[in-house]
Amino acid sequence: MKEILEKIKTKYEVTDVLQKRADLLFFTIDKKMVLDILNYLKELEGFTHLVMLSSVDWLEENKFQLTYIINHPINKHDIAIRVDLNRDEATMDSIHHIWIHAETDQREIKELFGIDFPGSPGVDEDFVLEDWDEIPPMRRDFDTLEYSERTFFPRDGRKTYDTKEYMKSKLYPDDKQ
Amino acid sequence: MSIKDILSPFSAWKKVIKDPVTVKDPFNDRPGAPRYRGFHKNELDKCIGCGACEEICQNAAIDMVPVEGIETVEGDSGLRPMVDYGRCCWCALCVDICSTNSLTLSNEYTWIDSDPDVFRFIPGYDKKEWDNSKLGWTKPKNYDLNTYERVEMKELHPEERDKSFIEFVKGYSKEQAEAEADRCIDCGLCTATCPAHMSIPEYIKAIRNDDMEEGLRIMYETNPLPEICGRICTHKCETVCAIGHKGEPLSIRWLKRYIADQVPESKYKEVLEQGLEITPKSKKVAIIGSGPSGLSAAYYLSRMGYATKIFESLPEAGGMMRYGIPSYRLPYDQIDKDINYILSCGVEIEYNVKIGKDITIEQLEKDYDAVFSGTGLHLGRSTRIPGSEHENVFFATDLLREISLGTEIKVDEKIVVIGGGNVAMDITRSLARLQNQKYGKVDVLATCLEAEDIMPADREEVVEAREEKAIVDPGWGPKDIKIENGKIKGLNVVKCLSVFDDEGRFSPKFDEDKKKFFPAEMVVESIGQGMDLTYIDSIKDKLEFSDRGRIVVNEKYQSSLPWFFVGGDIIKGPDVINGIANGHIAAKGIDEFLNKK
Amino acid sequence: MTRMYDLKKRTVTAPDGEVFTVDPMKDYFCDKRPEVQAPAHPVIEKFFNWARSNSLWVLGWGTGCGSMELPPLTTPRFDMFRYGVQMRATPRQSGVFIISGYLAVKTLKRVIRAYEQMQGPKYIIALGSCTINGGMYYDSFNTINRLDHYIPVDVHITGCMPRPEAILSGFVELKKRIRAGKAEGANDYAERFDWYKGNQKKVIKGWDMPDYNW
Amino acid sequence: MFSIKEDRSKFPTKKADGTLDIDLDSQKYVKIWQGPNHPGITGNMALELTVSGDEVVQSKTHVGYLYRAFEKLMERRKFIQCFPICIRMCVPEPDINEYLLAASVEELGGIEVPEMAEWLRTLVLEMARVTILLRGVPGQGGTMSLGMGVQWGVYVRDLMLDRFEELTGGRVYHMYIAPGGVRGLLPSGFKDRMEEVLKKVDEFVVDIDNLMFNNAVFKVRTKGVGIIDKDWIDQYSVVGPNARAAGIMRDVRKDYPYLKYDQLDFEPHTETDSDIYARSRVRWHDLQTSVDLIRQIMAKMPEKGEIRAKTPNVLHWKIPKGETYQRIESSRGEYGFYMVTDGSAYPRRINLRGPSYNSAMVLLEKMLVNANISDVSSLMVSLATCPPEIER
Repeated sequence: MKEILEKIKTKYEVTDVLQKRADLLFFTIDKKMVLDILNYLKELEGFTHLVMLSSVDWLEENKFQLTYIINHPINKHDIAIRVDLNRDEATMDSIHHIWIHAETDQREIKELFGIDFPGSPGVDEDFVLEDWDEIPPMRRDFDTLEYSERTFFPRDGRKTYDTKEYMKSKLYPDDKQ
Repeated sequence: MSIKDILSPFSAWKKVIKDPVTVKDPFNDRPGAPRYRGFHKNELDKCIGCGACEEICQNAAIDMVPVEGIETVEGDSGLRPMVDYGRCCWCALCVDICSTNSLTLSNEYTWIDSDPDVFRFIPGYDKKEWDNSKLGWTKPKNYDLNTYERVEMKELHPEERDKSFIEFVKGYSKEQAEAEADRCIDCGLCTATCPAHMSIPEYIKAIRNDDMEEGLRIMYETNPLPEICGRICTHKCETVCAIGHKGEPLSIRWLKRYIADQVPESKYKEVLEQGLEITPKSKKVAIIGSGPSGLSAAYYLSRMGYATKIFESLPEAGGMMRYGIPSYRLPYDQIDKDINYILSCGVEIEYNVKIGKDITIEQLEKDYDAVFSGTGLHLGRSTRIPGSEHENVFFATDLLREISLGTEIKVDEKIVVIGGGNVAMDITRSLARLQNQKYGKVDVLATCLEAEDIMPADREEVVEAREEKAIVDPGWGPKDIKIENGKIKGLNVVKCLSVFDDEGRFSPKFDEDKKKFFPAEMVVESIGQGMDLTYIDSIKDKLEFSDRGRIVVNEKYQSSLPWFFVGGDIIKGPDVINGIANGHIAAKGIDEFLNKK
Repeated sequence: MTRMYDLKKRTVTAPDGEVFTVDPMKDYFCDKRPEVQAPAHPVIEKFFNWARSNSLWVLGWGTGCGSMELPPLTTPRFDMFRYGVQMRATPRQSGVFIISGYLAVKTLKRVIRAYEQMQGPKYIIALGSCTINGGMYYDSFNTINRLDHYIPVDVHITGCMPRPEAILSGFVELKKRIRAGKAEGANDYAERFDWYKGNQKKVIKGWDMPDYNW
Repeated sequence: MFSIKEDRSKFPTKKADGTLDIDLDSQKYVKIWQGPNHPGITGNMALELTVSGDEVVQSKTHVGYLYRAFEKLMERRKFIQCFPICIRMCVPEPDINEYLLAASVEELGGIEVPEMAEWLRTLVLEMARVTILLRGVPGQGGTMSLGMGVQWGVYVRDLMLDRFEELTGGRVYHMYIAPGGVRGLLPSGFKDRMEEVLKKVDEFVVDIDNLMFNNAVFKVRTKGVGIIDKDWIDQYSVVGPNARAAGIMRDVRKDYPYLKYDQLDFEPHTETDSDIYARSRVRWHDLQTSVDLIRQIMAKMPEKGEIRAKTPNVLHWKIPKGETYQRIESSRGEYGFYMVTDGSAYPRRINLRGPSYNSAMVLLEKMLVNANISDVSSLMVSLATCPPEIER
């Protein structure tokens, strides 16, 4: 794992290296270098298995993080490559020509996070949702409970009491604090 | 492909001669497994309504609702969980977290109805056929979602502490405090029991978030003496702590102390007065006594904008906290820290002034718009047994005061203390330390009427006294003090069978045949304290008194003289937190009274 | 969207060369609203109900996770055939629809179509907490919370998921209701058709099907 | 004996942009929806098939009928609250989700699980594998109307569920592997009752071999059908039994030993043909391996021990900022959780990647082209598609 990282470091600029487990390495790389490094790792280093492409919404920092987890089936270790995208204009190059099945991941991320992958097959088609007209639901600023209550009206008649407030109202109602 | 491939599937025919596997009567033949997670049961009497089940339910399936026949009392919110089976997923996390193990699941699983609105019930209250089912899910053994042991408080070893008056409880470190605060389940049962209704879960949360300044602000809302309370509070809150039902209750007192310890005195003003605006008012309030109730009243009155002045008869402020509690439990610098902050808020104080002697109460009435009195219990009470009038028989309160004032007191080689309360333990342990300093050994014995299990002193006080080599021998009634040639030889006691009668009144019964003799050269009496009300002699006939000799006050601690408010130990207690609470309430009462005036 | 190709208006050339226009929304479906089926003469109705209760044919569509407990019912251990219950492949053949738990909005749309295609008398059994009040998906933006707001439910079985025995008891309960003449879900649907439709249209955004398809 | 000759003349030509030239109005093609309400579909999903004659020319997978937004819901739940909900992501084999959540939380929170709990986890995971395979193996025959195997399999599976009920308190959703440990020791007499069930499974293994694998019809319908090319294994990230059927050893239990698998003796089975038959056969061997593993686990595990590590109070259990990827061998292959935490009491993101995600979408779409319409179901089942895990 160390040698690989050293090799990568000579070619690419990697930041935020995190390795807690011997067989799993995380690092961040610039958006422009992603296709390059994935190609390099797949073709030359034997990381032939794309485990997943995932995304994380860091709303507070106004960025999306894409994580490409790739696996070396022979040496049995993984590299997770993080990429930060600007949340306002989130687009990323498609990797479906490196791994065909990445198109599903990209389609999902497009639908649920609103990150675009121009050129990826079927990326604009509905994946799990149908006729969705709100903001992409996996974004942190989408409040699913509020939406559910507004749309699917839960059964009424439920009421709960806060223990502390209730005891106050019963035991010392006059005591204003 | 071979002939075998054609024939081998026909081997299935052998099943024809096998017994069928069908369950004959699926509705009755197959009850759930002994641990099956079926419908909820709740033992209503055991449940304390802490709401931990509601808190942990990820489906928002549980509501806490009032239930007929369950009263709200200290330690029981009176609420009970109502489960919505339109939400529940039978994960049984509510059972695992339940503070009292009252909530369990039966192994029943069939509930069918055409009306979707019926699937909501209060287990235990709404009668269901599975209420008496014996089987079902209970919390697995050795499986706890919380820690039920306290984080141990580091103390000085008895060998190190029994020679000096240095504070022996070391206080929590950051990790320890966070670990202890982590055990809190935010139920808030403690708040109702705390006489000052402190927002305990909130300041414990501040510890978890490592935000001491927020914690301090929360504490000062209801308690201006956190350093002191964090050390010597009688912590009634811990007796009702929900965690205490399964294990040791949270050390709420030590956590309070932790917050106060973390914020240096120099930062108090900045932390507590951030964004604070006080509109000064023209009215003035006089406060007699600078004990907890007086200080608390003074603090909150000054926050409301009143000019307040405290009159203190002793040379330093703090009352019983300074002159009654030994400094190994409450060091003087910590008292000063709290008091200095209160005084820095614009509260004036005059020392060595005795009301009734130096200033009359009428003078106060004239000069001030209202008066608050919290003079406390400073007089010792005598056992009045033969020999108790001897010059070598002392009152504990007097001795403790002398020690605090720095006067050297008489310490003999053999001492007996009569009394089993916290004051008795204080003087026993103080005397043990003094004996150690003077003679290099300890020979002090404390005895009291009450048996070991009903001793009024806090348990840890008794344990610690014994660790310091003092002897505690409870369950004896003092008979007389043996005096020979004008010198005390010891104390004669008889076995005490019971202290209270059936109606709970004080009426000790003795077994005169079982006798014991405690040899001693000096006897200290610590069987309770009395109040000295001579300073209000002149207005006495205008005040109402109860049967037990206490001044009658309303819920705002206002006496029958509207300008005269009374609080502290002479009304309720005796302890610090009650004093703080009624000082605070009296301050609000005074505010109301002065606004009307 | 191309997904509803067959519902778009188009010109078709028939094998014999004739050219004509097809408007599926008009030509394939009848726009007649459902009607309340009045009970027959009490004696006959009683006989009918007895017969109905003894031949419950279930639509074999597992809409949610509760369908995991249906295979044990159709196999020897619990053997629901002996109670007159069996699975069918298509809505046209079935009289009972088991909604096995939560419904995603996307499935709800198909469920409504399937339900409306079923022949009357038809009944709905709802499995699990999620059909009652949302269950553990109460805060999900994609699952409905109260099934009885969208289609008429005759029997609710609580549990997550209900055991096979509980589902069997549900069938027994449904039979009782049918015999007592109380399982009137389909008539309720016809009576309060506009209310149901209104609720359905509130959550199904791209409504690209006929209002009632049978 | 006989084979279906491919007549490619009817097949659509490619347009300039690479898409197929399919004109539905030309009457040459028919669009058929297989699912969501269709008996030949595994779970609630749909295949949109364009067929010419009885051959599929184009296929598209539609999912989302089971979409409950688990990953969103878990972002609103505390770590302990995630565990009852995450298991619903894969209905027939829920325990793998429990384990992955627990393992991720434990790794990021720095918690060591007691020995006994690890053994119990291994046991439960293998029991779960048996239950799903008891449906999956005969299910392959079920797609060809060989329903008898399904009847047997479901019955034996039910016996295993009884053992689950006894051990975990739940029949299908066990909620047993909680972050920090497991929820209970083996009940007394459990091992004996387990052995009885294992004997039934052994019987079933022989029966199904006679009924299904040595069945002329089954062989004709499955041998040489639905071949996954060896090259596709990497291209489509095929994992688990599907890869093993192509002769490529992929088994997380061996490759990245977790729990107690490094102390157990087993060898995952591989085949070379990579067709439907080979994949079924691999699963059939997996079933036997699992039975053997359960026996080994019960022999090797200690009698008593701690079942839960000391964790912070679960009501406000904060996990430091970090991220991790944990994988497990499900009955369908590598199944993983990617968890990101931000130091709060709630997970920032949990992303699940199951094997069906690739195999039912892109791979199945590709494999169905040129397939006979009657093979669609069996192809789909042979890939062990599980729709709830695709959409979550």
